[in-house]
Amino acid sequence: MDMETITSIKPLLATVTPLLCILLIILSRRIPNLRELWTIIASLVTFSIVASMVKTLYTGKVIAYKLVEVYPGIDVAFRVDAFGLFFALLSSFLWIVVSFYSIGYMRSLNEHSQTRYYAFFAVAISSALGVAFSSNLFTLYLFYEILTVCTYPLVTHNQDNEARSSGRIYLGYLLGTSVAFFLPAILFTYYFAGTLDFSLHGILNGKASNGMITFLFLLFLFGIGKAAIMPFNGWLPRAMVAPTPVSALLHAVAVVKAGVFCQLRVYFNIFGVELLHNQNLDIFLIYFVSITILLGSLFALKQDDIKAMLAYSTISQLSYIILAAGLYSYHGMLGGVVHIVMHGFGKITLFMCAGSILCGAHIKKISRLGGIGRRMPITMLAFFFGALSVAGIPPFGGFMSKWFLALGSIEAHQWPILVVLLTSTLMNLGYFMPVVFISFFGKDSESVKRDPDIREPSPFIVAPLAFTALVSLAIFFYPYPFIRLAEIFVKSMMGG
Amino acid sequence: MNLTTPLSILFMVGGLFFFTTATIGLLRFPDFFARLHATGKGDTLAVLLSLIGISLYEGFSLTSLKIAFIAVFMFWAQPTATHAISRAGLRRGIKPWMKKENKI
Amino acid sequence: MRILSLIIVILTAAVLIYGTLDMPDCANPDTPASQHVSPRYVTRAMEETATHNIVTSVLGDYRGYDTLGETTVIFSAGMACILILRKRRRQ
Amino acid sequence: MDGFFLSIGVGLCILVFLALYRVVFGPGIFNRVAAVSAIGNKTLIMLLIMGVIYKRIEMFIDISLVYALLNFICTLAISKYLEMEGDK
Amino acid sequence: MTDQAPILVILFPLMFAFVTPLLGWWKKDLCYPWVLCGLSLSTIFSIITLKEVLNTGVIHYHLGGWDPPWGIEYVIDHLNSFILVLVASISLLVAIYSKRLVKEENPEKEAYFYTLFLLQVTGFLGIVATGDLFNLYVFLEIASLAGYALIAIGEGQAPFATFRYLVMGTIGACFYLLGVGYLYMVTGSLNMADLSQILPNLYHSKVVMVALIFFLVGVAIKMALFPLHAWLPDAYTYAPSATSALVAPLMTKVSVYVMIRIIYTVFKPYYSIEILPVNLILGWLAVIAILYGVIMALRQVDIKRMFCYILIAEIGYMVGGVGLANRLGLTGAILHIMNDALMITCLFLVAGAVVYKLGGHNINQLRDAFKKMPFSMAAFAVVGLSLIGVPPTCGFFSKWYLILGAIEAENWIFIVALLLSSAINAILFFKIVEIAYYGEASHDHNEDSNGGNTIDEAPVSILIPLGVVALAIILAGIFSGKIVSGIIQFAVPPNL
Amino acid sequence: MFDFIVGKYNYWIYIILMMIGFYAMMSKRNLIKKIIGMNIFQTAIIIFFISIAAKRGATLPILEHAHDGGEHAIEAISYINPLPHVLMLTAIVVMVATLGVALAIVLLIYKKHGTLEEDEILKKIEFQE
Amino acid sequence: MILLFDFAILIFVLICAVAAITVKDLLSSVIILGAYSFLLCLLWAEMGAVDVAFTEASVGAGIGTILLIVAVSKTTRRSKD
Amino acid sequence: MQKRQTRTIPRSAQEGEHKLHNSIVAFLLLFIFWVIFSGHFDTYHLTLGVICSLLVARFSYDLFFANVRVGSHWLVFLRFCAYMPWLTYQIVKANIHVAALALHPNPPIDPQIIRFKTKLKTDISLVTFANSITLTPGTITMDIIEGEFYVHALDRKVMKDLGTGEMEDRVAHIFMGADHTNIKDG
Amino acid sequence: MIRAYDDIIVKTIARILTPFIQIFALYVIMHGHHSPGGGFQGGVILGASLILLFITHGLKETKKRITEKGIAVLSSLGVLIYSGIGLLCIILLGNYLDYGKLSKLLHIVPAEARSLGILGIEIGVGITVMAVMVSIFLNISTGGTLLEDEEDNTR
Repeated sequence: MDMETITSIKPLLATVTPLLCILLIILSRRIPNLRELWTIIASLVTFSIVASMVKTLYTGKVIAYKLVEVYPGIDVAFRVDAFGLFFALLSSFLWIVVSFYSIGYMRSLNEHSQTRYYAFFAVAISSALGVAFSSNLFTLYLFYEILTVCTYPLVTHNQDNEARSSGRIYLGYLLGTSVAFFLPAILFTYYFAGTLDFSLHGILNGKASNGMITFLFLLFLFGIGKAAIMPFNGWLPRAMVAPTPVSALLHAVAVVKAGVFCQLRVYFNIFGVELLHNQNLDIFLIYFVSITILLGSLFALKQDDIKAMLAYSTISQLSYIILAAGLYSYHGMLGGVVHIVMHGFGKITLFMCAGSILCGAHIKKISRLGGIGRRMPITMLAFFFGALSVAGIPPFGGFMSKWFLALGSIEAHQWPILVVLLTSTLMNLGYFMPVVFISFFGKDSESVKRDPDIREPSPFIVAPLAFTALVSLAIFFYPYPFIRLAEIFVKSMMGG
Repeated sequence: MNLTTPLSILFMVGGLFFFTTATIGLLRFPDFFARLHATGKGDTLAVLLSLIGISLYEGFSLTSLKIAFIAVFMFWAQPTATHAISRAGLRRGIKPWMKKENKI
Repeated sequence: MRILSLIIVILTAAVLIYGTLDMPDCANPDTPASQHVSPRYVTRAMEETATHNIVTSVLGDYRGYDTLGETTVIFSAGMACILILRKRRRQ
Repeated sequence: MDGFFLSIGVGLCILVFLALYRVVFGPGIFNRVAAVSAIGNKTLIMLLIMGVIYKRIEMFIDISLVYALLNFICTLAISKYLEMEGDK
Repeated sequence: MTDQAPILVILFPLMFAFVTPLLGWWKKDLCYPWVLCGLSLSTIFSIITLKEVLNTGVIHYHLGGWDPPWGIEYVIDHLNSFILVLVASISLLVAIYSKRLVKEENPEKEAYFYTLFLLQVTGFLGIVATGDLFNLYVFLEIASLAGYALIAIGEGQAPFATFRYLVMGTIGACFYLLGVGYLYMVTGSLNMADLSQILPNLYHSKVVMVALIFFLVGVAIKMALFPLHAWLPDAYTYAPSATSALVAPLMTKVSVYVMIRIIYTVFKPYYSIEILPVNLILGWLAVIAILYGVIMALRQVDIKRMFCYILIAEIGYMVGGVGLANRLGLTGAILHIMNDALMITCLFLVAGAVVYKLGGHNINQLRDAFKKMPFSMAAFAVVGLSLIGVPPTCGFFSKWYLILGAIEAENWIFIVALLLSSAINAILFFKIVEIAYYGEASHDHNEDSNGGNTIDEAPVSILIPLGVVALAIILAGIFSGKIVSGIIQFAVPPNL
Repeated sequence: MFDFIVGKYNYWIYIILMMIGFYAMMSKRNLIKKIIGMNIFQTAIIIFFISIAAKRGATLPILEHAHDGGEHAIEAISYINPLPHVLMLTAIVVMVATLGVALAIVLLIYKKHGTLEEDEILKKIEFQE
Repeated sequence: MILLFDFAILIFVLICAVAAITVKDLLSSVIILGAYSFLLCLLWAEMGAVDVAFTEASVGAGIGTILLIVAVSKTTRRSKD
Repeated sequence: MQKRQTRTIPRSAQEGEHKLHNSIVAFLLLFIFWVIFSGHFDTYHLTLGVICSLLVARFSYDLFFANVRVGSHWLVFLRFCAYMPWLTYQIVKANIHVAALALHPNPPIDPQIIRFKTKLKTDISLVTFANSITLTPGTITMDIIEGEFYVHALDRKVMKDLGTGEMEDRVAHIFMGADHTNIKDG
Repeated sequence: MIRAYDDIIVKTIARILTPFIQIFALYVIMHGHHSPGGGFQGGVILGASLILLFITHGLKETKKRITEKGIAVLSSLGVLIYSGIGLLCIILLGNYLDYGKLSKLLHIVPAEARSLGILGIEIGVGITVMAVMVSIFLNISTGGTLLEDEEDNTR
């Protein structure tokens, strides 16, 4: 990319720190406290490394680091631009939160194989950072695959039949799509473009025929299965068998966000928005994605399981982000990119609340939540905040991104999208508000009545979720660091 | 044309003749033991005669001695082989063919 | 099975016969096989290896390495037989 | 003179052919063994005749000696086997 | 000494093999270190040879001091020396690994086992090093004979399987010999380089065509290409573990090497590709082999047999790469020779460790293997990922080149086959991983975790090679760029 | 046409012989029969090679006039091509080595399954499983 | 190379080969194989390949046949085809 | 099954002086054989011959003369040579007999099996006798069990010829002088 | 198959023939330079002579002459001679199996050295082939036990 480049080892350090932490975790597997301390320390260190790069990025430079050449012309290389750092900041920050939460959650449920859990968690974060920092499609694919594989033990943590079949579906979808579509797409790209490096305006422009571009576009769209676009969304609800922190971080933040991040990367830096626009693929993309938005919300309405509902909500929300690539306008892109963060905070709050309910009340079904808000006020309040944020109600972070998206769709003259956004928001409220309502104002359900011990679980659980709920509120008022990064990125693309 | 050549022709033809009779015997004789008579004896002499014929044709030299050694070898080995087979036949209980009147 | 193997056999034979069509006649002294490498063996074996039997000189010297391989084959056959069959009696 | 040896050789060939009848159809193993050793004797002479025709007989003597030798050993082996067969 | 390096590579295992039975009579315990000594010397010299080749170019070594068309010549070029190193080092690893297994499976015949082991390695090395068609046949027979014996002492129906292998192998070797005869008939030479000079004048001849056909059929039998593979699964399944770990990876690879030599060195690609549609036939056979292999592998319940079918599929990859007849495809094929040798070695090493510890190679015996043998199963996971084609492992890179080559050759069906097989491999491996990870499906997981929780790992002599190979799989992936640009690109014939 | 057939007669014969061996190897069910087929197959190839080497009017590849020290120029045309002979010596050795190993394996099979018929062995294997 | 011999011996060889694989008794088959080897030896001597003939005489006819006989004696003579 | 009589190759028969003596004779025999076959009389080949003969003589001199001492063998050899013409005559006779039988339109064969005891003792004389029987008209030695000959005869006439015992006498005469100590094998 | 033949004729003939066969085999090995033959053929004949002894005199008796260990040592020895000669050429700064270099050692012309080298390898081949043939024969004929009465025990 045509920006000033600084060579720095920081991206590598950020990626490797979690991996080093694995070693420590395994070594100290007999002492749980030490083990968890290592996790927290690693998360803090990682975050600080990532955060330390923000300043450089504000000045409009990018950071690059080349690790090894795997193929003449293709390296495993890191390159931190605003978009990547944006995602990395989110992941590494939330890792801290979730680490605390995990401690509470795992201990209160007395889970088995915790060492393995923490170790793979760290690998997952590392590879998510790798995805964020990768400088070319190849590195991206590499970390993408590692992310897939290393989350498998997390998803199937319970090791029962349900986890097993879910694990199968999880891998089947993710590996299947990546091997069958993503990999050939990369290869075709390489074949036609001669390079895989991300470039601000895409590398495919003029390199391949129109039909080929469309074909490649479809391959990428379906190949990046982690984005859970509609025909390949089946894995996400099934992956909810995982322990809640896993669902929280990975399926609200790291994995699915990595998916949409990859999608956006590809559309922005491989195809280039102009190319998409010229080929009319952007129109196709937004309408295709709209289907997912609406259907996802619709399915979410039907769910009785909290986590399943959240999962469908995620499916729907992810497609908002992809809209960014389709809405050929400044605000549209900005909205999509910012939505990564806004949705991240909101959704992680919701998941942690679900976990908290599970720990405190052992309830998974929405229909049994009657009156629980009176017993667990903090949790349910946080849930309320999170729900509002995700639905895009001011004064919560989610509003911001939706607002930008709406602006973008107006700018791009795509009125139907506005309708879609509005409908979806209504549906969001439609599935979130009943939960909040019955938990605070509904009659006590059978299970709540029966169990007098229902109360807020340990502070390790409650504190993080309260924190993120507050963050999602605060971010509406102080979105500066994120918006700034997103603006840098979008401007560099639009302006260039 | 010296004397040895007709002599060697004679021997060769003799060898061939005995080979022929041995083969005919092999084909015509009624049972295994009788056939052994044909091959065991006929072939020995035929080989000897042929060897003599060839060595006569080649003239006397070390080669003749070598051929003579083959002859000596055949002279010992052929009856032994015949004996070995016939003995195996006997021990395996092959009944020698007898004339009809003797069978009773 | 028999039919299948018969078909394979006939196919192979057909290929072989097809190849035979372009072969030089049998016992032709002017085939390329006798023109390229072998004349040197015949003409120079005596002066180079002092051996009358050209086959031996080629076997032992010009292509001596093949013969080492051949001996190794035999050796490995012997070892193979021992490995496969040999068993010591239980005491 | 070559012609003469050739014709002797052809005669032997015919005899071999006749003996092959016993080899192929000969009832039972014993007839076959006898016939094979008979063929061996004939080919022994044929080898020498070839030596004569090639005018290099000293090269062929070794072969025919080996030939006779191994024919003998083979026959012994077979007869030993036949003898032992029932004892198993 | 360096100018004698090419012969010393072969000579060390050969002469050490001759002494081994004597050692067996004298002091049995010396056999193992003796064999290791021989193989490590061979490995060292192969590396020296490789360095020499990289520094000074192709080495011609005239055995017996005779000039090429008259004497036998060793031609060590980049391709050769690379595979020499591969063969020597893998056999060294397998030799290390075989210590305990041989003690267990054939305690009385150690010396003979190691003799044949060395002879087989000699055979492989000789095949690879030689530049003479007939010399190749001789060493092929050494390798085959030793292989028959080593396989025949296996369990169960090993002798019968070996007999079939022997019959098939003899047909293959005879066909090869016939091909040599046909070429000799029309050219009068046996030297590969010499032949490639003479043959272009004879390309109209039917004899040359038939010779090529017989070469290919013979080699295809030896490498178990699809319609001629029938001998392979039985033979390698029932072979002793140490044997199958040596023979399975190397025999097929060496045959593929021979095939490359014949198609691209002895015959010019001009003939074998343009006049005869060899590449077309090979391409189709490869596709069928890949699909057949993976589908059959899916049906197996015996892991060794499953690996055998995987091997058949992998052969399809390489043959397909050879059949693509362009630089990229051939690069992929050669790279895959290395990668696949590593992967298959690792697979069979794992199988051996499992047989050693868990007493069988049925898939159900793997239950809870992750707990009992964490290191072995970790290695297995690595090789599994490599077979699927997950990036940092080497399997990805050869697939990469193969697919690029296929795109260039516009052989879409091969791409589909490759991708499909990757997907099926994924299913296959996670099927095994599930079993090894969860234990039996019907059991409750708590019960399981209490049951076989003790680590019962294979001995160190097994683990070290296993670890080395697993590491090599990853390293070969990471450094595949270096390997390709440093070695393989010179190994591909320049006229492609 | 007649010349064509007669001129290459030993190639035809070798093909027939080879096919006999090949057929025996594949379709005979008795293992020893298969080995015999193998033997025939290999010898057919040897016939082929020796046929290549043959030269009309040439003598054995063993030099005559051993002791007259270069007075007779040695002409390649008058000696049969020795190279195929060398190759075939090796091939015969390989043949007998293979034969030995094959027989050893057959013995092992007989010990294990008690029969030499392929179909019976297969039946027994199936029965065991 | 004497055409007549050549042809005759080749025919004999063929007969022996066919007989060797069709005879039902294994031992007979082996013995016929021995005869086959003898004839091959003759054939090669006739083609001028004395060394090969020598080897065939010692290996094919001698050791090979003996090994086959021994193997048959350790297993069985029975054969279904 | 009848009792097997196993005869071994007794090294014990070869003691001291005889051992040396026998070895030398064996060596000479082998060397003569070598020279006949070799046909090269230069030092190199003769040296090879000596080495090879020595090796073989060392390895298997006792195979030549297992049961008899060599002392009187020169005489035996001469007598054996004298026996040869008679035997040759017998062989020719035998062959003509067989030829006549083979060419006869209806072969007058009337096979018989004869058993008789023999007075011969040593191995070599038994073998000579048995082979002579095999080579002579119409008879084949089928078996020797405990010194008793089983002979297959083609017709009654040859049976009578054999019955005269002429051949046995001649064979006995050849080996008369030889040491008849039949050492029991240990 | 490997028990002693209880036939005096066969035994005696075999006994007397054996030394001749052996010297003949050695002759074949040594005279590969002048006439057909060579290490392999000679080795086979040498092996055949031992096999003849085994067939006629039985295993026990012949084992006194050549033991299993002897066979094993010989089979290795032969190939070691062969490859040792080759290695010697490397030590004398030639290529592998370049017998011409032996001339320095023996002070003769290279052609003669090559001739001698061929003789050396023929001897090696002969020894190996002999030992291996006998060992294959013994293993097959006794079913691997190398005992005479194996059959009586198992059946």
